Amino acid sequence: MSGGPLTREQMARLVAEDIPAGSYVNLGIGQPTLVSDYLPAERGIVLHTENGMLGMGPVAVGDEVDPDLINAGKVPVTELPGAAYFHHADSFAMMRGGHLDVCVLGAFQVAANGDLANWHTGAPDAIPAVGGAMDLATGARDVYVMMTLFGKDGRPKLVPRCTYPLTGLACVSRVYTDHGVFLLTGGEVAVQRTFGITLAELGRRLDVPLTAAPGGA
Amino acid sequence: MSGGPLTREQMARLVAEDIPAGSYVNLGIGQPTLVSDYLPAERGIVLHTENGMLGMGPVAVGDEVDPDLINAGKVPVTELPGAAYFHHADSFAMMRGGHLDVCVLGAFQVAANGDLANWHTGAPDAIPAVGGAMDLATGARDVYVMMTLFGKDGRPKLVPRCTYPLTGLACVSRVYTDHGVFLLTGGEVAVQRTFGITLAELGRRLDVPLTAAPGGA
Amino acid sequence: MSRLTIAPGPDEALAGVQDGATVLIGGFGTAGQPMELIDALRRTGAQHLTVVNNNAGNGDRGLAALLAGGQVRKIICSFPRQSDSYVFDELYRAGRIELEVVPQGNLAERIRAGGAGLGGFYTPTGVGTLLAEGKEVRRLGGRDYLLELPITADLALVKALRSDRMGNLVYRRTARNFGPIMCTAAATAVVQISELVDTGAIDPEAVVTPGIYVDRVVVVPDADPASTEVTRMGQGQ
Amino acid sequence: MSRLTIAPGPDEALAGVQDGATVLIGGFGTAGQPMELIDALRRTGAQHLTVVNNNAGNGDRGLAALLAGGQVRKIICSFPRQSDSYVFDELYRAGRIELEVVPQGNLAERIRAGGAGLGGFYTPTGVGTLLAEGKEVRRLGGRDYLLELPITADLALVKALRSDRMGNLVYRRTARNFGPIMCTAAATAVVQISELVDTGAIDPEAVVTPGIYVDRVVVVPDADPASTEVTRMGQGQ
Repeated sequence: MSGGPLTREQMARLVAEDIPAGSYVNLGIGQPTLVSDYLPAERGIVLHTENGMLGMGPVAVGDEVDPDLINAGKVPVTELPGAAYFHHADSFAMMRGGHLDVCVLGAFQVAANGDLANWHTGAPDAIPAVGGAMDLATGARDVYVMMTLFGKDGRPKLVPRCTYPLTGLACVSRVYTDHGVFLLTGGEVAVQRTFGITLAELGRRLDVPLTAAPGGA
Repeated sequence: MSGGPLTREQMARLVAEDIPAGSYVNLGIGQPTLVSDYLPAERGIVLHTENGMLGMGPVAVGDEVDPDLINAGKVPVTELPGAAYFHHADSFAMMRGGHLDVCVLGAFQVAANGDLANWHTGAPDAIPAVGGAMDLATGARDVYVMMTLFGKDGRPKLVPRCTYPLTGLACVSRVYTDHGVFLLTGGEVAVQRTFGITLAELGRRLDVPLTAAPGGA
Repeated sequence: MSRLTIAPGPDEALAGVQDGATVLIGGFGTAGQPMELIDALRRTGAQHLTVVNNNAGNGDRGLAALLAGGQVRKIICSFPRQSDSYVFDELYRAGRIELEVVPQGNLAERIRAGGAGLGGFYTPTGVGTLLAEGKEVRRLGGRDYLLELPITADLALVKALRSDRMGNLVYRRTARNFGPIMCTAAATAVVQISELVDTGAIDPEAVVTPGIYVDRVVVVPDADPASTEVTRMGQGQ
Repeated sequence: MSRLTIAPGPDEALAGVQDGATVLIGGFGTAGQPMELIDALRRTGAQHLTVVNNNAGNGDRGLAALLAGGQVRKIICSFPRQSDSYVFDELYRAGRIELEVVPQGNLAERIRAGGAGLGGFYTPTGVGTLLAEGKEVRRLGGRDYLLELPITADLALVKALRSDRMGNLVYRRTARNFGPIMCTAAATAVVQISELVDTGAIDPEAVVTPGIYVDRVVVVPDADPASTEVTRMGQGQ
């Protein structure tokens, strides 16, 4: 147990440490892309971006910026040796076919059974926009979520059942949050680690039955 | 009307003359591949072979023989400028998607409605083997058949209904034979040309109602 | 497929576009976006278009300008909402444009299926979500799938790096994205290229789009710098 | 996918093959046929295999030898009958091997669907024929289609020209054929290559099979001349 809740950089580092060496990984868009800062080359992790590339390197700076080389968040990136380009149908076939070992996504809510809600707030006037979120949630072998455990309104985002529209069913296996890491298996939620909060306190603030993971919490 | 029935080389030449300039064409295997001998470069006809190539050139001779460059009949061929290679799923997507203008196939039987039988004799002890025949019959925009009009037993191969197992339904639009060229439209069989036989004689020997094509026969 | 037409300019490349056409437009963000062809499509004045693109236009140019002109009846895309998709947003909220949102991989696969002559396919993506509404769900091999139908179009507008005189194409980096599949799914595929090379100058092993899929090319030598402006902060998918 | 294993020889490359495995074997005729891997598969002694290949073996070597040894329970292919497919023919007529004949394009598409995570697809090929027996027929958009199901496998044996140390592959001419799709549809893809090159030596625009699909490679520098013997007269599809 650390001293306090994690920063998003600390969460990203934690996620990065748990990704097995040699994995093929998609980091979605936004916050999870921070994970790439903590993946040293010697671990041989290869990044996929769904707009048609394996072997994506760090964000491009200065003269490296090339408008034809962007990630799924449309941020200019770089190319590493051993990269490969392919078209969109091939890229999503790769994803849907279960060839990506891990993807890391943000979330509005994750349910105890692994259901994920991260594409739509459910607000009646919201314009729906899904991008590749459902494809990633459905396709990657392991879906890790990285999010704050509580919303700005203080309500937990790890919930018994999602109230926001779903992205994928029973797809999330690990949830990395500022207050703890949760392992989801067959409807059970095991707390692997906590940060600045006790397991008992977590149990009171979440509406989800928790167990302590073996060797954890 | 010519003097006698056509040789297969003459049939091949006739087919070649009817293929529009600039067409993408598949010549199947066996006899129809003779058609390529009568396609001069200036007509800009591009040959497809379903084992993954556009821009196929003539049969390879001598030092040109490369075991990695063969056609669908497994005969060594050559590569023309502007060729492209692709894998089998892409090759058959090209075919099935209706992108080939013409394919030329052999046949056991063609029915008046354009049904094609060319893959299976129906003999009970025959080992079924279909290859790409059904894909070609179904996928190409125009299916031309090139065959002798009568079998070795004298029975016509242009028939009211196929008795051999079908390859594709209502797919053949033209039938090139040693005795005549037939245009198939909506169940009607129009004789475009005859060779060494009169239209009346053809009418007696075939069990299919014939009309004379406008400007033909 | 007819032989390749090499059009003198984008306007000539778009000759014959009809009202009511379905148009596939390549690009993911600005990468691979055929900006000059989209502008030419706008200039045709064609109305009641259905547009298929990953997004629904950014800022005021390109697809956004086409939308602003009221030429688009319906858009099929995966991610319409972006920080600067205000043209689309306003039309949508005013009920002046129809929207079909499709998960990005299903969208790509539907376009591929259209080009490949398939009648449909079963995908696991979207099962149990709002986007499954109205779609057939089927259990196959112990897993639930949705039936998705092919997308075909009258026209595809695509940007590639280079073409030879037979229409064989190569692309550049992630600008490849939807281009190759869109070329296969349209009755007429129009491609803007940076460079036209002689037939034989492209390695047959490295051709990405074989010329059979390409009807017209037009050389647009150097893109307007503003059209290649990229977002440095990102703005969603 | 694990990181690439570079096996010292074909036998090591096939470590762990189980009885009852489904094995995709690349090649169209001898082009792209992974002869040394097939021989190594035979030497594993694995039994009750299901083999997916375009053909059913020629002559006495390679796949024919695997069949002759009684190791194959079932073969899924498009064109078993050839002038020199006597090993298969005899087994088949003796009822000692099961045969599933699939039109070549449906076979390729089923393998692609397996690799792409689809539950099935509707194809027009085969409608109204003997090969439609037992298959669902469905009318979509005014045309009849057959439902075809994906093929996945435990193992793929493929021949490519070159790999880098991440498993990115390029092929050679029509030897590409089934290789790229087979690599995507197997739990373990084993590829024999003529040459291993450093990572970075293959142009990222020209990679045909990205390394994510490749588990093991083995360098087989020069093929046995007899294995590259080609038929000059042709022998069917």
